[in-house]
Amino acid sequence: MNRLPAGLYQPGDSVVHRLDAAAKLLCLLLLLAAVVNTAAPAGYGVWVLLLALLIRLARIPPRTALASAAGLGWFFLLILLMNLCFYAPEQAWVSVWIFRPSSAGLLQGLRVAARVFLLLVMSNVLMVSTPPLALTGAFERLLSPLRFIGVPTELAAMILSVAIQFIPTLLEETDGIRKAQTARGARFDSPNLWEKGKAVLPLLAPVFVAAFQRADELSLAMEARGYRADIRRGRKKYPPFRACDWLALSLCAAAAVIFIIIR
Amino acid sequence: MSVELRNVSCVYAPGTPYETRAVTELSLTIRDGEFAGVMGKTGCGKSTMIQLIAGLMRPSGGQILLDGQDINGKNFDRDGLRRRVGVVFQFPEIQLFETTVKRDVAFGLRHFGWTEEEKESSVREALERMGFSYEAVKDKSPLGFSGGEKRRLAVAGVLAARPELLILDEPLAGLDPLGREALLTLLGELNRDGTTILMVSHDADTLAEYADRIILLKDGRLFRDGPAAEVFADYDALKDNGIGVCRVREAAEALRRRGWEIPAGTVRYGQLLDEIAGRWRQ
Amino acid sequence: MKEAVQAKHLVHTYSPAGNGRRSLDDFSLTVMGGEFLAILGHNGCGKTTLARHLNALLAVQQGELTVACLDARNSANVWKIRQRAGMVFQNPDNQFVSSVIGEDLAFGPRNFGVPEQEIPRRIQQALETVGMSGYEKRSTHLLSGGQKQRIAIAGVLAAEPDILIFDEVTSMLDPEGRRDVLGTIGRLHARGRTVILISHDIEEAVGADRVALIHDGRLLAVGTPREMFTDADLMRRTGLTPPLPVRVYNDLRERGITLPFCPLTMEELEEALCR
Amino acid sequence: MQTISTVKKAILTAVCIALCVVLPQAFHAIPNAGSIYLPMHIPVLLCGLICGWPFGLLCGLAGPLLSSLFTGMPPAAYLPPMAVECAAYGCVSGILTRFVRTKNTYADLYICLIGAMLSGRVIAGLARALIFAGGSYSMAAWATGYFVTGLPGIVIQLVLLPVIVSALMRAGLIPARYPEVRSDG
Repeated sequence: MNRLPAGLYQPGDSVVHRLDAAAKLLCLLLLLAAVVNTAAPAGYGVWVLLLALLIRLARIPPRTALASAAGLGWFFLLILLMNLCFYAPEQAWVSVWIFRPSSAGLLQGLRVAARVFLLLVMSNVLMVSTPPLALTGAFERLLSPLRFIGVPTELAAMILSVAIQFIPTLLEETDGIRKAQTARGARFDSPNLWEKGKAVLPLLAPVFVAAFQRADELSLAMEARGYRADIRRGRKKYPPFRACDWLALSLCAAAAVIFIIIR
Repeated sequence: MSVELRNVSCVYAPGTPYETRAVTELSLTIRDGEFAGVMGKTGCGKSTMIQLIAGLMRPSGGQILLDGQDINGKNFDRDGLRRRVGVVFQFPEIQLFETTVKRDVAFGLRHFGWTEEEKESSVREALERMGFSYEAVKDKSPLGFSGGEKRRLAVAGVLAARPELLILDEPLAGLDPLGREALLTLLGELNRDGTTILMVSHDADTLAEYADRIILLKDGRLFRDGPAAEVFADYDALKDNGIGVCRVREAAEALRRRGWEIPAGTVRYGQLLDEIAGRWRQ
Repeated sequence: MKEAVQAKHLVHTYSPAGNGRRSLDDFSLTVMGGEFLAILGHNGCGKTTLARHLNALLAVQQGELTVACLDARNSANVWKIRQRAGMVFQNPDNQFVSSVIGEDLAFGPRNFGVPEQEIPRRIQQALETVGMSGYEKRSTHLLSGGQKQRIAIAGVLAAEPDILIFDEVTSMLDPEGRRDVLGTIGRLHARGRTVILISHDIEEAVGADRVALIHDGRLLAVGTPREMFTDADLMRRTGLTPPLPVRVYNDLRERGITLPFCPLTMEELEEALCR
Repeated sequence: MQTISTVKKAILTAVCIALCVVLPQAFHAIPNAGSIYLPMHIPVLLCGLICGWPFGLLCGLAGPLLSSLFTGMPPAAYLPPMAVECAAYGCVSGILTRFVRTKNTYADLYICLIGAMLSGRVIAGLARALIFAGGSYSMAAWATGYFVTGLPGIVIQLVLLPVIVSALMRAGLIPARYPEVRSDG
């Protein structure tokens, strides 16, 4: 049971699966920029087609790809209503208390909802086609230039790597503590708000104490292995982008440029 | 308290790629007042079995009966189960969290409807059983003690409820010889006073010495079940199936190979010594 | 052969005022290069405090200590000492910095400034030594306890230390894991490494060159396993249970049977009884 | 006062980030607990309090991110506002803990926590309003709404965090904030 959770990732062997995670993340950012800058309704039609193509390429079942957006129906409704009622108060049809619905608002609401939908499905395709570990690595890689403005990116990367390494251990340990306290008669729920807080203490306090103990031991082990926060260590080498990564990047960049110019 | 497993199966994460059968069609009975040792390789289903008996997990099939009552049945008293069955998990010291030893040891007693005096006397008894002076430790923080002491405090927290069935998962791991000795003596005493004990351990010598019987699991199924003398009789065949080193048995076996007539069921140290002394005098 | 470790009159206390209980008290010990020394004592006797001195994780408060001919009192030597004397800890889950084995093994060499192109060779060699070649790309959390501990050993080996300190490395493992790890330690000693094994399990020390017994922060005695384990009085004072053959010898003597010699191993017990 | 070394702060931050992934999963097993307890906030606040603002900030950003990547919760749509909110908690609690010194550990704790939780909720409300409401004057409404619905969570966290901090101090895992005046010498 001591397993690192895989999030939404589903193993596969498609072109999209095989792209470098950092390249994929960059592609996503480019596509997001393009989507946000799309104004014409026809543009959104094009996007839906492109998205269908992408899902096809990634060989992800459409149901999986759309799953993240499907559960958010009420959320889209909310976006629509908010924009409908508040976006353009000066062109309102009627005015009820603070609500001032307008057709410009309706259009804007549809636009925002479409954007959010596209963003969600696109990021979902990324998460379904890339292992979480590779994605974390991609974040590290893309953020590593921040070291030039004095951000300790290597330290941050080390912290992330240690954090991931601890996830399965702590998951198992937390589950063990929950069971141990249940066996001792702990009940983690209570109707009263103040008591509710205290009810989870038998779980939370030991989890933190155990986790901090582990941190203590690991930091000692790291020092024993020669770690020093104050010196530069050899930097992690990332594999260079391959031809297909560059191709994907240039396609996305082209899309971004086109959509931003045409709007 | 008697325990009966009837055809119990347990599957983790059913229907996912990670589906694992932890326990398969397990049937066994532990009699009231018995001291049973549970052995098996890591991942053989020992932990799942004790969690099922303690009612911390639901089986996917079969029944678990405590004193003849199905613990997953509709009318079963779950709160009573928590009181009557005590579980000492592996490295139980991490479960300590209260501000004082007294509060921590009394934690399990909150829902029993006991009076303050009853609680206090139970806490006092549990702490003294574990070798602490009640007055000296009751107001201290349980988190400030040393590793071995914390282990004893955690066990006291389980004993305070006066369980009829005590389940222990590797209670000796990490203890030094003095700590082991003290804990084992206590378990022996509790067992004599009528507590049924179910102890998971890799330590074959210890279980041979203390347990009335050994339950050996393999791949989630019952593999061997009987007194240590019987189960360890085909020691060499079992070595790769999760029986740890039993030195007494190894010594006896070595002497048998040399032509000594020592019974194959020699698994306790005293037994071995008697046999050797007996043979030597001849 | 040169001394790997030389401790003279070490004193250490954890309370800041320096007046608390002494975890190490006038502790002197010499470990020769290439030796397999086992340090035994019950929990809280000062074993771990000693181990942390040997790796410069604790600074010398009083007394002298040289590790691999480096003076531990000189703070400039701290990093050199850590490179020469590697340490493996008790809990296999609290020693990894990455969930990818290869990344974790590269940690030590990178810290010690080993050139990047040299690191893959070191990783290969370390994995080969612990018998886990081909595990670079695997994930740490899918390993068994014994395998984790062997990877932890490989992580220390990748820095190529001369002295290896094992602080209760088997106490959280199952019998199988324990056997694997002890086998690995034995192999490392056979290949010429200085091994310092800290434990409270006497059976692990039977194969050592020498055994040091610690009690209340003091060195009680040091000598061959035979000298130490057959001394009933010494065993009682340290709170340790002697190995089974020695117990048999002692208990038979109490029953009026004296074996020709005191056996230490199972083979010797057979020998002593079947003469 | 003892201080914590950078290495140890880094690793404490790492476990706090890991707990941001683990705790919501654990609370999942307790019926309808996740939405009330907001379990991800606890390690972030703690990280800020113990390790200071840069580490708290990292924990607040990385915790929700890793949780989203490894467990799918929060879903991508909620990740940006949640990361902003948690980053604010970690950062503000870290800054406050440096400047608030009342000579009483618990008074300090409560001030830092309340300060961090209030500002975090306001910032999160603003972030959501900015992202989703297209920047109209409904922003204030969003922010207040978010703030009010978060109140029970604030109460619960005020109960939990001081106890956890005190447990960590008693276990000797983090240094006491003020040198203890011991009566027993």
